[in-house]
Amino acid sequence: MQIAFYSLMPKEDTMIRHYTSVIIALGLALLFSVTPQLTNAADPIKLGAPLSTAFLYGWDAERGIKLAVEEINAAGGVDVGGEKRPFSVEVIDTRDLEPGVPVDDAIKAVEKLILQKEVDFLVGGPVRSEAALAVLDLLNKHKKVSIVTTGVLSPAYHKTIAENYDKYKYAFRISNEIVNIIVKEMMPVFEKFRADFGLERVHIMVQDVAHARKSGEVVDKFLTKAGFTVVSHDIYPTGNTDFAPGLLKSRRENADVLFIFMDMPETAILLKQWKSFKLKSLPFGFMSAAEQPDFWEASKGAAEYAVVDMINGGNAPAEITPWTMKFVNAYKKMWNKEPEGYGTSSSYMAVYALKDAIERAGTLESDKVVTALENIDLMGVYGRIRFDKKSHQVIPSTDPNEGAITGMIQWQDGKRVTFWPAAGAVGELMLPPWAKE
Amino acid sequence: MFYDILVYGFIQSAALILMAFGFSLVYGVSRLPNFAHGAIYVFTGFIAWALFNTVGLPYWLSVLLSILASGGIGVLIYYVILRRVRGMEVSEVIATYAIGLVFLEGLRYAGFRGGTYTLPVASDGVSFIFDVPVDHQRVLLMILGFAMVALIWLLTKYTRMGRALKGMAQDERAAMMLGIDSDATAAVAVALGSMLAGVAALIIFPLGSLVVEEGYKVLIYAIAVCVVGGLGSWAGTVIAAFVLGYSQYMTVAYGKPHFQMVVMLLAIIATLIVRPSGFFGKQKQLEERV
Amino acid sequence: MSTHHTKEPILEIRSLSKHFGGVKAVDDVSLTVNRGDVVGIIGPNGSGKTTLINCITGFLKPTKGTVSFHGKDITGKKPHKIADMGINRTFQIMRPYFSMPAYKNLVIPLSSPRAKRVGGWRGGGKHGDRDTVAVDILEELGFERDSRVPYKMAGTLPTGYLKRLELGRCLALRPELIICDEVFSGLSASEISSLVPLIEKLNGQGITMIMIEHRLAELFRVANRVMALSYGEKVTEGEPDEVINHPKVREAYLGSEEDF
Amino acid sequence: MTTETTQKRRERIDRGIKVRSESLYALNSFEEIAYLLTPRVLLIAAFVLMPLILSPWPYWGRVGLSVCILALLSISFDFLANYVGLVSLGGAFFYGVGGYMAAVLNTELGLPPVLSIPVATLLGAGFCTLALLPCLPLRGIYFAIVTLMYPLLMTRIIEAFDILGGTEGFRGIDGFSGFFTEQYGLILAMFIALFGLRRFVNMDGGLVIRAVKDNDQSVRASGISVTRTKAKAVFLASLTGCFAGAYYIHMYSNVGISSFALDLSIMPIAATIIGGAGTLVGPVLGAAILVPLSEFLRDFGSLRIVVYALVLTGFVVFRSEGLMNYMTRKYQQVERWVKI
Repeated sequence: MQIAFYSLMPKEDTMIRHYTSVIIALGLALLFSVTPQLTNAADPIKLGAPLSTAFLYGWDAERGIKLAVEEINAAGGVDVGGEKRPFSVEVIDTRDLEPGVPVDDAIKAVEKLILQKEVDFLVGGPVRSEAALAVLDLLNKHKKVSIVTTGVLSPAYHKTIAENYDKYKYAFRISNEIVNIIVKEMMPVFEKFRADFGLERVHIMVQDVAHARKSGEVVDKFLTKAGFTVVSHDIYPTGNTDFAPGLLKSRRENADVLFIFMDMPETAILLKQWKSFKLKSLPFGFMSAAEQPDFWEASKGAAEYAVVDMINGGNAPAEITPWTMKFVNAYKKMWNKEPEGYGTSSSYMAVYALKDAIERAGTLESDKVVTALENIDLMGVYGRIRFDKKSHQVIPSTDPNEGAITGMIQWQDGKRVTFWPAAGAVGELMLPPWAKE
Repeated sequence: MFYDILVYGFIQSAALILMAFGFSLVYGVSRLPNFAHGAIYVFTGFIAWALFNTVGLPYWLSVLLSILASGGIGVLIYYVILRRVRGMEVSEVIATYAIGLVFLEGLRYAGFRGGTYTLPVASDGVSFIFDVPVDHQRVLLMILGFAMVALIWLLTKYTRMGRALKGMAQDERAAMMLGIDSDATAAVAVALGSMLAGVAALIIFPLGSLVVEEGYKVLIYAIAVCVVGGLGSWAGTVIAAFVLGYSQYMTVAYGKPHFQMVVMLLAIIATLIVRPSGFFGKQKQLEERV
Repeated sequence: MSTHHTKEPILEIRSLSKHFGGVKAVDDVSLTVNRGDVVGIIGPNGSGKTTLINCITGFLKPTKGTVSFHGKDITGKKPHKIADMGINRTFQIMRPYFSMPAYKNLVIPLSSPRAKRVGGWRGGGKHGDRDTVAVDILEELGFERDSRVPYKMAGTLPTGYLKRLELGRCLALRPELIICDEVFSGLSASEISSLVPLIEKLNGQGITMIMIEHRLAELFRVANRVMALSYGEKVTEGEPDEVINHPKVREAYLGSEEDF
Repeated sequence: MTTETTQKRRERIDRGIKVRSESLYALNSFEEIAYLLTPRVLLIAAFVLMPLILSPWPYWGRVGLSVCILALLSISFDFLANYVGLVSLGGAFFYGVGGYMAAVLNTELGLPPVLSIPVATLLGAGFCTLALLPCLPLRGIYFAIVTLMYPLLMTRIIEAFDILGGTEGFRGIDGFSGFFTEQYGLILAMFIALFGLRRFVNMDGGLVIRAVKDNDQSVRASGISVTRTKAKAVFLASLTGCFAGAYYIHMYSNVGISSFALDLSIMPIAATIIGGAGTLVGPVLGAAILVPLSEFLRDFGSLRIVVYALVLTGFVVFRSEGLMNYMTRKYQQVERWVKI
């Protein structure tokens, strides 16, 4: 079998082994790529945003951050020990939401932000829990403060920070995490389903990634304890596009609630197939695709009556605090659509939290900013923003004056209606008509 | 439960036939492994979407044009890439795989991301076979799957070009001596293979949404079916599609859905180790083993 | 032609057959080869000579029948195992290693387990040794030690030299039995005339040989027994002049009288 | 009264140097020694000085390390494809197995990097050779397809069975003590692999392996088992590949299913083809060009893959011999003035 690419076999006596000068090649690559670092007068505070920009949780966080930065710079910037300095944003594509979970790319992207772009703080990502956990070591190595706002739901994140505090103290998370979401937010909604409409047979469908698999187990445990019947528990690989078998099983077991926990865009396919099979169950859970305002038209109305947990409030119109609607309208004005995924409001708040902490710390020095962030108490878009001193996890609550609250919405004729928690709710949960027969 | 498996296993097999038939045809006729098969599959889907949404052509016209486009891409791939490296087996694989990568990652970079790109369904109705709900799109899939096999079978049986394709498959040099221009025939084969990939895309994509990752998956499924069935033997491909289609559906129905891909990959590796030229294909003893 | 007193059979082939589907390439052939013999195998093209050899040396698995060496059954063993026992062959289409010079071509067989075990030619030993041993073998094959030939790339050597190189590959393994597959074919008269004494010398050193040949004149100068094959069947076996006058053999080669 | 003029003519330097066997050179002037050694010295100097030159730009220092990692993978591919005749499209399999093995050794058994890397390399190479053993008899395209599937299968198995940390993989793997130990350990290993393999392919063991590529029937007729020879060759290639994987995870103290990613199978092929197939040094050159290029494009997400896939297609389709072979030819035509 002749080897194809014209391999010149080394002939012994005719050709003496030679290597060319690698210096030329290496030198070229270096000169070509070294970007000079210009420093201007009030040099900006650089924010690095490692986001999976190809996906909802990437581009919506990017828009949230940019909206906040623009507002802050317009209002004069950040007062760092007397000197007013603007924010600047460096976004890089980490690709970590793609199937195959390229954690490696995410780490290299964050490293590029820190070493080459020389950012001062990290906001937003990386988005996939596995990548965020992997980057913790990098944050420790380069002493960079990072506030994770989107994607990372796995409880392992704040547990790891709590367990080895001095190693990973530079990492914060301003978005909610699973254990709290399920226990404090989803279970009450399940109870509401059972109380109001008598729904209690649940079919669990989760994505094959750390946080989704974990939440599937936690929900399964709590539901069975609370007397619900878990009809089936399926795990789908990232990028799976055919849910027919699962839905058929659901139809056979006549499940009442289709509990979904997926952050991949294919959730749109799941809902489309659910609609085309005319199943009697009510889709409820964490479905990234169903969070976007234009999902209704993209799925030709397949989302009707789907109940979606937006993790952080303010991503759909609600009146949690006076700032909520101000944020929703500002977002609409800048990006001419309502806030999209659940990372929008949290990214927006993260920038403000950072501004608040820098101003109180009076310096950009990481350790001081960490302590400032630990003592933050800021009335934000989705309630009162405070961090747990040990685990750096935002303190959640169902009362906006106590902590950060979520926003449960239901798709009602093309609109995302926040119906839970009571504080800030703008509508009531409706039962799909076919469920009554 | 049994009818579920019967019907949906059948649909899964038909889908596999649609995906793999183009690949098998190209390899069967011209001994060219077209590893850009998955990329053409996805690319055709996106062309149809673009024609229908951005250009605003009626859906049937954009479907037609995109299939022609996929044929054009096939011819382009043959003349620009495959003709230069023909005969060097491994270069063919690497070259076509790399150009496939360019298509797929280029689409992703161009912004075709997220799950909101969908192709309209032929009709929204649901019909019941053995009281198992099957939406019309899937019924169409089954019909077209076998229509494609029959069409290709007829084409090779009764048309001049078809016989030329078959002749090339048996013995290229003999065919060339009989005046069949091997380049033109191979180009036609690759074009036909690509069009089959396009047709498959336009039938299967409406079931879900246009996602770039589908390209990688379709390539692996096509390789699995062709390898198990015997590279280049069409009958083998159809039989293997059923074997793999049902086993795939079984793993999903009974076991965990994410074992699907493990089954396909194991099928490829096991077949290649035990019988490299496949279970149903013509035995090519010396060619496959040392 | 060396005569041998003690008839010690070393290779016995019992009703060996090889069928490819319907085609009977070799059909029920039996043959006994004694130590020191030079057995010629003749027959028109497609009479199953090479297939028979491939079955003996393990490159093909016989459909029926047995091959035993020194009484031990070696039917269907892997080719490298049979070669390791001392049955070595040359190929009809020569198979040198084109990317290496001639003397390095012989380093390969010298690195084989048999060469290391038998070691008579200082086969084992370090890197350096094998090169000098390789040049020794080339010298024995008739290439002077300091001529350019051992250092030329195998790809540039003429056919006659490559044939000798094939023999060299067998010699490097200190064989008991060499099977030559049309060693004389494709050579000029002078090349053949220089090859015959070499074969006689090798036979003189006690190496048994089986030679498939079409050039009967040269074959009969070295062979002491001949077997004729036609369409896969054994026609006859015996002294060279007996076989050549056998009617069936003449018919196989020249076609029968009725055809004229 | 003819003035005695010294005629001069141009003569190729290497004309005088070549001698019959490749390990002896007739060197009769410093100029000829310099001619022979400059390429080698330049290569070594370039890589030895690299960490020092790049220390002011830490990011490019890390990229320099990635160049060495990819160089190791490319050497492994080039050796397998062009010296053994086994074209493996699944280079990431060696890399991933080495990586996971080192991660397990480091986190579960607590072996320090200086121990976990060599042990992981050996165990990983053994595992890879055993795994590929059934595929060794396959030829050309069959071997290519089967090896393409191995890394994908490993990813799916880890993901589906949730073993080895599932999609999370291992975290908190200890890094290297000093900055320079990290850099020079890798550079040293790369040189060992490069010069070791170059030396090996001309030794008897290497010749047998190359003979298998030239004509495996003839090797078989010489009493040598082809499968065992190929297994030895695969073991050698996977040693290099596993080392790269084991070393890398200590650099980033993390391993996940992304160490079986497609990138790690395709980039070594691209580096080999661009650098010059069949020369073992070519791939190192190819890596030195490809890695900075792809890191430079990292901000643009998947454009990075598009670019190097395009470059790979171009080089394969136009059947270019690769930089190394081209430069070697040019270097041999260097001439000098010689008095007659």
